[in-house]
Amino acid sequence: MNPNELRRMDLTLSEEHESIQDLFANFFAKQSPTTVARAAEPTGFDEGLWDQIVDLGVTRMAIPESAGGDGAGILELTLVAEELGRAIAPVPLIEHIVATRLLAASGDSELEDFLEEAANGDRILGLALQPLSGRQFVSTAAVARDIVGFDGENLVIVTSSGARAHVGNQASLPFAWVDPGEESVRVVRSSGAERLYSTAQREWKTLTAAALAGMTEASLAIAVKFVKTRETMGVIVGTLQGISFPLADVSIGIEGARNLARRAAWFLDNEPETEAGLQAAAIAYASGVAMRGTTTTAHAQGGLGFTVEADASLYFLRAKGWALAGGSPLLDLKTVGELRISAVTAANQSKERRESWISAL
Amino acid sequence: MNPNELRRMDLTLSEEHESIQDLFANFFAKQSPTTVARAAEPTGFDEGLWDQIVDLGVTRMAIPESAGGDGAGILELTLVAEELGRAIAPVPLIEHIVATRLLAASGDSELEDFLEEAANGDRILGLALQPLSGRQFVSTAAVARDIVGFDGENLVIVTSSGARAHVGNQASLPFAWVDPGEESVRVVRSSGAERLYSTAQREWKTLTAAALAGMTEASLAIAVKFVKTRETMGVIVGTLQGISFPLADVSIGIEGARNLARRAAWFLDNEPETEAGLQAAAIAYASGVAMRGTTTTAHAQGGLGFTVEADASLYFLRAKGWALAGGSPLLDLKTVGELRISAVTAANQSKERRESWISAL
Amino acid sequence: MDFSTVELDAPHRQLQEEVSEFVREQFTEDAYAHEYATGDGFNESIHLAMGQRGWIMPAWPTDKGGAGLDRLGERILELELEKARVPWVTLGTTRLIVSAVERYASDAIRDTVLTDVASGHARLCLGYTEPDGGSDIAGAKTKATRDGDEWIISGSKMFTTGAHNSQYVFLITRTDPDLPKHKGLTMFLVPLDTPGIEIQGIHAFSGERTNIVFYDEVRISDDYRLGEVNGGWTVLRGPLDEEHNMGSGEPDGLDDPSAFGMSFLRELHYALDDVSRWATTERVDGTRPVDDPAVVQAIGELTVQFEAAIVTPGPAGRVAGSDTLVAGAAALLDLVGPEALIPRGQPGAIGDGQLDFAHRFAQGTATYGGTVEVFRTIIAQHQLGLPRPNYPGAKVFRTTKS
Amino acid sequence: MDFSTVELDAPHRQLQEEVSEFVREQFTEDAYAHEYATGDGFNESIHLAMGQRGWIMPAWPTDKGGAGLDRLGERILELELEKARVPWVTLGTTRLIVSAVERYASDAIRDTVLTDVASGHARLCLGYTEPDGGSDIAGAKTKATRDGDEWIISGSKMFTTGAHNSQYVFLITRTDPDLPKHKGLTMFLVPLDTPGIEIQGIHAFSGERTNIVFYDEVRISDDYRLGEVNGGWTVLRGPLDEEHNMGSGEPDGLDDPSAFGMSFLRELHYALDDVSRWATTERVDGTRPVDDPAVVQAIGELTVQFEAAIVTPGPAGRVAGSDTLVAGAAALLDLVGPEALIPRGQPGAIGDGQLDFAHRFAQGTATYGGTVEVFRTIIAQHQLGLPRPNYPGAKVFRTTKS
Repeated sequence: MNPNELRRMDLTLSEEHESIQDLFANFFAKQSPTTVARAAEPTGFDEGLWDQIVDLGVTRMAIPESAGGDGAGILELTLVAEELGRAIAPVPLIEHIVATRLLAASGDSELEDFLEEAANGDRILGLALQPLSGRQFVSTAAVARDIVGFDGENLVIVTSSGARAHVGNQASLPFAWVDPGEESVRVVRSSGAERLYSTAQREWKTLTAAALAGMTEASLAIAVKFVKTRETMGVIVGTLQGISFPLADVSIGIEGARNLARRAAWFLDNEPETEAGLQAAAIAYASGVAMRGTTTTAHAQGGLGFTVEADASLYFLRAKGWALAGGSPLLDLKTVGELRISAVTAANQSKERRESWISAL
Repeated sequence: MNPNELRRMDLTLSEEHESIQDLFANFFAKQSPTTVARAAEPTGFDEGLWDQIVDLGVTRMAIPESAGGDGAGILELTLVAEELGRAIAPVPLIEHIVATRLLAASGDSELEDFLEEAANGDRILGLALQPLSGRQFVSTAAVARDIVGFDGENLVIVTSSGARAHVGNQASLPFAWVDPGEESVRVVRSSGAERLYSTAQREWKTLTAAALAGMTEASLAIAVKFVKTRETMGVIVGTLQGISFPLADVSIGIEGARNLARRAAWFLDNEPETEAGLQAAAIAYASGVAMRGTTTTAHAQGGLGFTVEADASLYFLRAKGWALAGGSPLLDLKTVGELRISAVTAANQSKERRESWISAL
Repeated sequence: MDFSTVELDAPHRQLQEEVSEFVREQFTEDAYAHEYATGDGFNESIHLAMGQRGWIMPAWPTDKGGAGLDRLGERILELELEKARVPWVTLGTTRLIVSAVERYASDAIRDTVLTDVASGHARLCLGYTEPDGGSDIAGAKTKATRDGDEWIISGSKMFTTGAHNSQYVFLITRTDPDLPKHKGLTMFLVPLDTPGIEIQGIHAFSGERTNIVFYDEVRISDDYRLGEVNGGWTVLRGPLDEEHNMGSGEPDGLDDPSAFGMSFLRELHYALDDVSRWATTERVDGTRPVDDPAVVQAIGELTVQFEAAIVTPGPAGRVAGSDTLVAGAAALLDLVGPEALIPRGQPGAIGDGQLDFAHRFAQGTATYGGTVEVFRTIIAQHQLGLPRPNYPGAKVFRTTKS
Repeated sequence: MDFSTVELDAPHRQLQEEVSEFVREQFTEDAYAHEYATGDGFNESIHLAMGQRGWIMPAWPTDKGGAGLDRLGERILELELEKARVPWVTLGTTRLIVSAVERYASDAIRDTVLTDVASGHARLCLGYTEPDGGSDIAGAKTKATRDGDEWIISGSKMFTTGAHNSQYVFLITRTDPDLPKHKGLTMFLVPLDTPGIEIQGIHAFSGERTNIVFYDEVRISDDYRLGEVNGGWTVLRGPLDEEHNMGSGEPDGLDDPSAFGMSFLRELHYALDDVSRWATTERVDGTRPVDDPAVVQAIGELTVQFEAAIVTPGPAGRVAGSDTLVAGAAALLDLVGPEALIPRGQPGAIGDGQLDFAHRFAQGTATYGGTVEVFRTIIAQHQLGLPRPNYPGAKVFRTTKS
């Protein structure tokens, strides 16, 4: 963002946003306490929770009205994703939503029934988060039989004949290997497949960034509660700057991560061609915050935070996996860097700068 | 380093080392208090100090015995460099020493008189720290008329007809632009020029890393002294973990930086082909420590540390410049990375690993 | 949630043009050279010209010396000035104190001061920190003693930025050393031309100038007292909270999420612009930095940090702004190498020396308006609800060291 | 200063071969699988086999159950075991306590315990931390009450790693709650088969197992007391200082600069090996990660951190070891992407799951043997000479919360 541009920077939520937030905060708090995430290990899927989410209408909420959905924007969905992250809810909701939107956007009329099953939640869709040029390690593929992806030319749906073997992973995500060479591949008819897929990737990054912000905040809350009462040397641990400052830093990071994800969402909804690197920036930043945040908050509990019994461990173990599911965040940094450099070289800002180079003293 | 190799890891100094250390610690403490560094701004050269250093024999100490010197090793010189760094002494000693050794190693018999003048300290030599493929910004060139470098094929001495214009810089180093296309260039006769130049670069990195460690330690001492007595809210500032922990981290970094530089020096002296990335590692690490260290210690004094009057500012301003004089430390990281990767692929360690992959629980 | 471009109606477009024209005319090369040389954060001629247009207190009605601007108008004015980097420090301290003057000044001085502020003839500066006091403002030892209708003030204050260009200092003094620490304080608006005041310049390595101000038996009328005797903490809290919270009240998206943070991050923005240009420039050997994916990645990483920091609000944004600039400027110097050390005006400077400047400037941002440690404490206690440490001197005032 | 390869004479070469052969024979696939499954840090059969060879206390003379090894011999033994990652945790705690037993145990038990330690039949574990006690070891509340020639112990201890494979626990107890905190403590070497002791496993997410141990009116003879009554802090200081300083006394370069640090960093070394191999492996699209300079630079950066951390001595090295591993493992996962999440034995695991393991294991290193905060405090106070904070509970023992 150019800080000299006259744009609004309004980070407040509307009443409608707040009611979405409340609804899902309550829903996940009630239906997906950490015991649910624990019980869903190691596959990372709770079918009962999935059904409830479907009943709530979330899988339909995100589909454009033209395709029979409620036409919610990505910004509304970030609010859902934050709460899902806070509850580390074991459902592949983000991928399912993004994959459904992607297929809906393709306009392939032969997919109508398929899409209806996805909107119903009867058919869980997964998402290949990198172009499918061969075997790929896909975060949803042990639960979703149908993996939506991009083969370099077309959108495709890769479907396994049976359930794919779950590959254990520290994040307890439903990872499995997907191999288009050995599974059934359906080509989706659409124009601009590459652009559509790129939008889907950006939607996934944005929503996952929001989920990571929510996850980190829940993790921080555990630590704060702990250090408020725990004593050492006759003082409350939370009064020691060696503890309180790192927790403050986590809090600072969460605020930035959450707002950056929301900002990235707003641009997707309103000006998708503007600031096109924001979604990559959002997940790269949220990824770092989640790692530092869950590490710091687990450590704030000393040895306890390192035990399987402690809920802090659930957050720590998921932070890396959720962030990496789409690939190395270093690729996102490169995307952001390329866009930053080309923005400068494209706009000849030399005139503005000549006038404005004045010390900020 | 492979931690499973049976090598000694003896970090203690011999008595001879300790007397070198004492000698130079005393010398610089007496002859180069911070007032000398201040007075030498902005050029960064104090001729009187230079003459005293020459009288002490340092410019001859580092020359091989075969070339009429005392044949000190790089390890001994790191001890000198640490003390020079501690005093932020305004003399281009490291570059002069390395350049002299480089010319001595060339074996060019026509340089005999030239080398004697360098050993005498009458002729100050500078060093082009990157291959001279064109104009270069050289940290010593405003003081040293003769810049020793490597033009891609041969060692060269680039000499300006008059004094070069000093280019102001935050580090108050005697930087100037050197242009072999516009200055007189003498080709040094030697075989293996590229290897000799590479050794010179590694020597410079090692000694500069040591100087940065010394500089950071002096900076830390200022902060420690300050926070030991300063009060806030009725407590000594240095008892607050928000202050004491960052200072402890600086101290940790200094210990590593110093020992890594010494270790890099030992390998240059004894097994120059082994662990060939250590010198690049040493300066890259010391560079980071010096930056974080001088930043942290300046900030430990609050607003005072940000003022020109505070000695902390002298250290902060020099830290970046000393580290960058040889080029971006990111290039050093790449060098280290390449060597690390090729070490693994060269040695087929698969057998060892098959036997040894056992949880460290 | 709204990040859209603000569409301007005709009057606002006209204002924008007017301010832009004003900056071009007023902020001359000479004015720039003066600012670079002095580090004053102030230019009297520009300040007075702004006063003539009502732009010192732009939201005030014209009959009070303002320009009657609405919030959008204020934003336009602010952005045009900031964009050009018109010196703002003394303008900033002046505005910060105005509401305390409105609320607490005596009838004898209030109207004069406010009128002079609006016209630009009166500038105000902050007299908080003491030479050995650090962040503990409430530990002030500068003494004010009542003498009939007058007060006698003795002591000294550090970091009174802009004092040499100001007419008044918003001064915190100790009027009762026997009361608990926060209760024995009284605020004054002290005219800086009063005998017994000596201002000495202090220079930061960023080039900025601040001051130490000595008060030697300075005698002022009780008219200059702000608020109650021993009620100074209440008076000071307003400006202090404003400085510490730095949030806007209005949900119209016209304020920066963290004003302080954004003012720091603007320097990183410019530095990233310059490094991006550097990256696409050929070196002597014909290569370009941008051909190295590691360079692109590094620029991307700093851009990510920047984008997150600018949407980090309030106190968090103040810390994020400083941390991001400090780390970012150092990283950019590492990326570019030795040419990044060259300051403005020297041969070979990159981006007119912006990298060199940003790196030096960055260090002060960790202290301005309260250190990052003060703000981390605020976040820990007020946002996370962690308990307050029980420091012996938090409540009690002691003049002797233990 | 000496970093040279150690040249071995014939007896040492023979020892090296002997240990290497021992490891190959003893540390079977089954033994490995057992360790991976349990996280015990102990293998009884290997431990007893080591005892038979005198390798539990290798420097002890053979008539005391040792192997009479010199320092080089000890180093050879240690390196061969570490290289193969033979479980070492319970061996480590046992050795740590031995000198306190030698010095402070009663005649009645000393020789038996030491003989059994050397043969491998007695293993010792540390009973320091309490469930709500954290790093404040001297704040122990587990109570020992004298009853004639016996003591009755009640309380509980957290993180008594290896208790389920040990015969004795080196237990810190409170014997006088009215004395100042450090003065009311007494140490015991409590046989773990005494009635009233209950050991419950606690599992770390690295896969490691530790224990909580409950003491319910555990009755032991006074023979098991170590040192004076209420003189426990002196007894404990030896092992604790050894754990905290972690330096060697001898200047022969045969000790790691920081033993703890090196044991952490070995995991980073293996992870860097694996990532280096990964970097030179072709992907499905035919590219190799190493073709991207940013990947090379990232590996270089972590190597630099590793090389510095392994030469950082003592307490500093313990902090550097943990910090470097924690940050390094996370960075390696980011570099590699999702495949790095796959653990040992699962299809597609990189380096047999070393990346996944290093990342999980790393988190515990910030706590082992005292948190990094404890060690930063030691560095601040003992190396930098900063004053000790005046915490209310530093000297006084209080059983009630304020």
